[in-house]
Amino acid sequence: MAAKELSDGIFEVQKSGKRFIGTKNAVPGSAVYGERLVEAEGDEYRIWDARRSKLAAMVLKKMTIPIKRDSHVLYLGAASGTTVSHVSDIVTDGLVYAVEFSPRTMRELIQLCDTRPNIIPILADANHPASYAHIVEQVDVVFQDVAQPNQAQIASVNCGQFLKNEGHLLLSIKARSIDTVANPAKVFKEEVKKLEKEFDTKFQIIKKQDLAPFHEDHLGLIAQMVLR
Amino acid sequence: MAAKELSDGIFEVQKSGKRFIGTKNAVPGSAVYGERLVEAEGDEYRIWDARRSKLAAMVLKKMTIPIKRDSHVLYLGAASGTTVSHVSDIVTDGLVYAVEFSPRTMRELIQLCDTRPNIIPILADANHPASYAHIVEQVDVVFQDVAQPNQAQIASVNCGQFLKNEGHLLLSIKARSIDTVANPAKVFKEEVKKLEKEFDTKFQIIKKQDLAPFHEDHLGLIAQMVLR
Amino acid sequence: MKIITWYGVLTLEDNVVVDCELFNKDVEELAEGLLQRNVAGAHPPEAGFDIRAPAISFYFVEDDREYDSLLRDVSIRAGKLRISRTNTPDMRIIQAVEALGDIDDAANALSERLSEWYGLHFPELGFSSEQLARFVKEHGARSNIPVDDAMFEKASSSMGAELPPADEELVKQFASNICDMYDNRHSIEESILRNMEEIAPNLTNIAGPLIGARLISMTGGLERLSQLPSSTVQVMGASRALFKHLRSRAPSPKHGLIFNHPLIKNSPWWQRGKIARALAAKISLACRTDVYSGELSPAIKVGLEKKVNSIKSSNPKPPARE
Amino acid sequence: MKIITWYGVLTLEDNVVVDCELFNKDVEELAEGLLQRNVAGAHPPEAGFDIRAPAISFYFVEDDREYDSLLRDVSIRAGKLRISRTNTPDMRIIQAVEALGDIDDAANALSERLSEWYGLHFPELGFSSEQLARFVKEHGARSNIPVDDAMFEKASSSMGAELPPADEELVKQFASNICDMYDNRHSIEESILRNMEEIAPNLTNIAGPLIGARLISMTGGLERLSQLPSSTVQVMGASRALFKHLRSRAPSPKHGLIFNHPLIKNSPWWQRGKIARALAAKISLACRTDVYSGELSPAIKVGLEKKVNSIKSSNPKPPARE
Repeated sequence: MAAKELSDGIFEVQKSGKRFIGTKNAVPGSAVYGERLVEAEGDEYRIWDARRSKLAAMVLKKMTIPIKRDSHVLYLGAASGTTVSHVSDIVTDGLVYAVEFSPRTMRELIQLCDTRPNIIPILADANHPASYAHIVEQVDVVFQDVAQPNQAQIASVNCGQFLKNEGHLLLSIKARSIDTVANPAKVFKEEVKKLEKEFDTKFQIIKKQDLAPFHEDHLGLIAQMVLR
Repeated sequence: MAAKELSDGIFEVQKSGKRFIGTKNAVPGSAVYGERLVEAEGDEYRIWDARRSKLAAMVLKKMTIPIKRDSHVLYLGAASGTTVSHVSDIVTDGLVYAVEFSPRTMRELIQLCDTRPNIIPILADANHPASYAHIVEQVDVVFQDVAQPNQAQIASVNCGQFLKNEGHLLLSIKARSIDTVANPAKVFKEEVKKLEKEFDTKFQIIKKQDLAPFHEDHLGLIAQMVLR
Repeated sequence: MKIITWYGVLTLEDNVVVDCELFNKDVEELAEGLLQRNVAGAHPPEAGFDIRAPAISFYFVEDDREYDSLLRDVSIRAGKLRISRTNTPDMRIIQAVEALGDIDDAANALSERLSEWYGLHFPELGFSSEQLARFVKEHGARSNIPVDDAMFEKASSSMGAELPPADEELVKQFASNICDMYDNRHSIEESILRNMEEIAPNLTNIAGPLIGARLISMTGGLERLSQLPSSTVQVMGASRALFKHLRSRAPSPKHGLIFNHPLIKNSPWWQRGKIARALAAKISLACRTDVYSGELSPAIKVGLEKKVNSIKSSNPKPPARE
Repeated sequence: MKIITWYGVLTLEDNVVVDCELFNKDVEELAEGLLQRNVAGAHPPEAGFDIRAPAISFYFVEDDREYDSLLRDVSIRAGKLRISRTNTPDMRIIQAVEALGDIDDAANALSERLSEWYGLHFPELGFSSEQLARFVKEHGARSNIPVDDAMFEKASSSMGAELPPADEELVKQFASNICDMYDNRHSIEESILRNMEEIAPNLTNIAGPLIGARLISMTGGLERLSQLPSSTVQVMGASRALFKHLRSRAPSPKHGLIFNHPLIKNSPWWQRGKIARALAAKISLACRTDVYSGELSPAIKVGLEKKVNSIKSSNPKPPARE
């Protein structure tokens, strides 16, 4: 059994002839959402399923994840914390501000926070960053995975408010949330154009990648903010 | 409310601006399978839903049904008797031999027979006409609606055994039962060719009609036996 | 200029923090503050403002480590407080009405199974659903049916197979379980009725308690429902038809959940579209009245009845067809 | 030449009926005759032979009308007799195992609903399914949980909302209903076990009572199951995968229902295909033995274990990947 670090805190693990990606478990012995735990070279890893996480899909699609061990991350669309828990594993010396809109979902996220010291749960609407600006500091990375029609705009206002200069935006664009009937490729193109030109913030796109077959009609995007 | 007889015992009924087909209820006041009952000119009709009956679909597809008031009909694939009950309405001076293979389904068919004097229920496999040749006489019409791969063959052996010379075969061919993956049009063509050439019985095809949209991938066929 | 943060109110001059009025360093108080603090004249931090530095320079916390851990505790506490407070009566109605739907599905599936199972023994019975379950629970095997029961004759001449005693016990237990589900359903329905009359008297008066509760459940709450345009209310629950409409330009669905309302169900087909529109409009009005006044306003129902009567009298006959 | 009909045996010479040995004109006897009569040397009527005419000319019936009505009565009676006799023990096992599946689906759906509903009140509990239902049935609201219960601490610091007494009653009734379903499930499972050991001891020994019963249910009976090739047994219950395979040339499914067998479930993935093949072969053998002898033959299981051990020892490692 061997583990190879692909980028800070993200590992490729081999087991029974198969390859997985995973993160080193910050709370050894316990799984968060039923994921498998495997031992490799004395450490325990939580297997990270790309079909359940856009971020894991980005890793498998060979996108270089700019999250460092000490990053402070603003996570928009935290849901019940499946992916947040892996980010929490990665930023052992950092912090995750996890924003989620639904109280029902937040209930589960909070139970996750109870077991991990580096997640700050925030029950708020990502459309209104002013409503959590009294809590969230300036961060190194904004990760966004929300199912709303104005995804590019939400990313822009949040990065404008919270992202450090030259910080990174990690964005998962869900075509169906923006337009249920249009061609996904066209939707992606328009959203990327908006990000580059339409708002006060300006981004340089580092990499774009369709997330199929892990997630249908989803685009993964990594960008650096060059101006706000 | 008006009723127009399209062919023996099959009526077009108008109600609230809509047109239906139906048969005159042989047991007034009671529905067989939840179908609607309507009054027209002093008679009660049972509305006949083409989506639930291949024979009704043939009527709506303008195929002339050769069943007469005094016909003796061999019905293969009687199921729980939805369509059989309408045929029983039509042949007021005739008889329906209703063959069904499944004991579970036959249970319901028998309860229908209990209420109607002109249905003879037969629990048997239509592949083996010899097993019911001691019960079934020579008939005017064979109607067949079975979901088996050798539909043309079943029709041929039964007509050979039971159909009077120049009697009629009414056949519903279900493409998916013959070949789950092939193109339905091709399946229909081959089955019809078999009927015309391959067996001892010879048929002259009177009319063929795709039964969509009432039944997808079903062909309705009316033929006359010219030789056995 | 004053700006507000989770730990205190900062005074800025030329973008430099010159003063800080710190809050009490108490998790409970800070958490309550996160939820409702409102300081006159103070604004949220502007874009790019670093809220962490002043917390340390004004000695609210000793270092980054304490900042992190205190903010975490406060946020978790605030989240828990908000959650315990968002559980309004709507939420319980939503769970109850969803439970009703789940019980219906389960009771239907199990009744159908009972019908197959008991049908081996007594296929002629012809009962289904609750009536079947009560019958099987009471009598068990055919042979126990008393002479004065209407089913006695059918039972005596049944074509069904024998039912051995062990299987009879099993089937009776199964039937009794289904009966309990119908009882349970009944209690839940009554409770929904009581609660709906209390929290949404007008919606209940117009839509009926069950359709009203389902509309609330579908939107996630009475307040959100009251904010929806009535054209949306009209098609709610018709999601499959709506989706098909969007995808394939099929005709737009005329009515969803409210299609089950007796006013629509009992009308001829050519009046239904218009009645649905009128009903949806009054439902929206009823919801807004429930949210803003909470008092029953009988005028809404009177208005609806008037409107429906006028639709009925101006459309007595089906439209002509080509 | 003699030919047999429902009313008697006809003697034909040169295609002319010269004699008829009539049966007793009794509905019950004629119906029994339809099911099992076998007359030495008599054949079914040939193609085109008119069986109606001799019945009248030999005075079995008076006219066509009597022919029709007697044949109808006899056929209905024969049908009823056959139906009451096809209800073999298999049929009851099939209904029981299908009921089990239906209860599982229903109990799962209702438990999930209970989890949402009770979760408003006590989200930290972390129980599900039967454990949750038993807990709610026993305790009801958080405040009733005794100090010595493991959940006492979680309950005291819960972020859940209050549960008014009326709602508590409702939730408890709902939970109790779910508990009854689990009890019911247990009784049915035990009955299947008993019946399976009786009617199919070998199948039960190889596949286990539940998988065995499901295989019987899927084919419609033990005898039909025993006639299937073992390659079919291997993929039974994988219909979705099988259908996909046929439609889109996707890889053929390796194992269906028998995938749940511990021998396969507890083996590493690269041995599963081979073990499934071996297991399916022994299941077929077991079914045939059950149908033809009905006696338990321990040799089948010994053979299976041998085969599985040989598969395991010749495939200790996963195949290399490119």
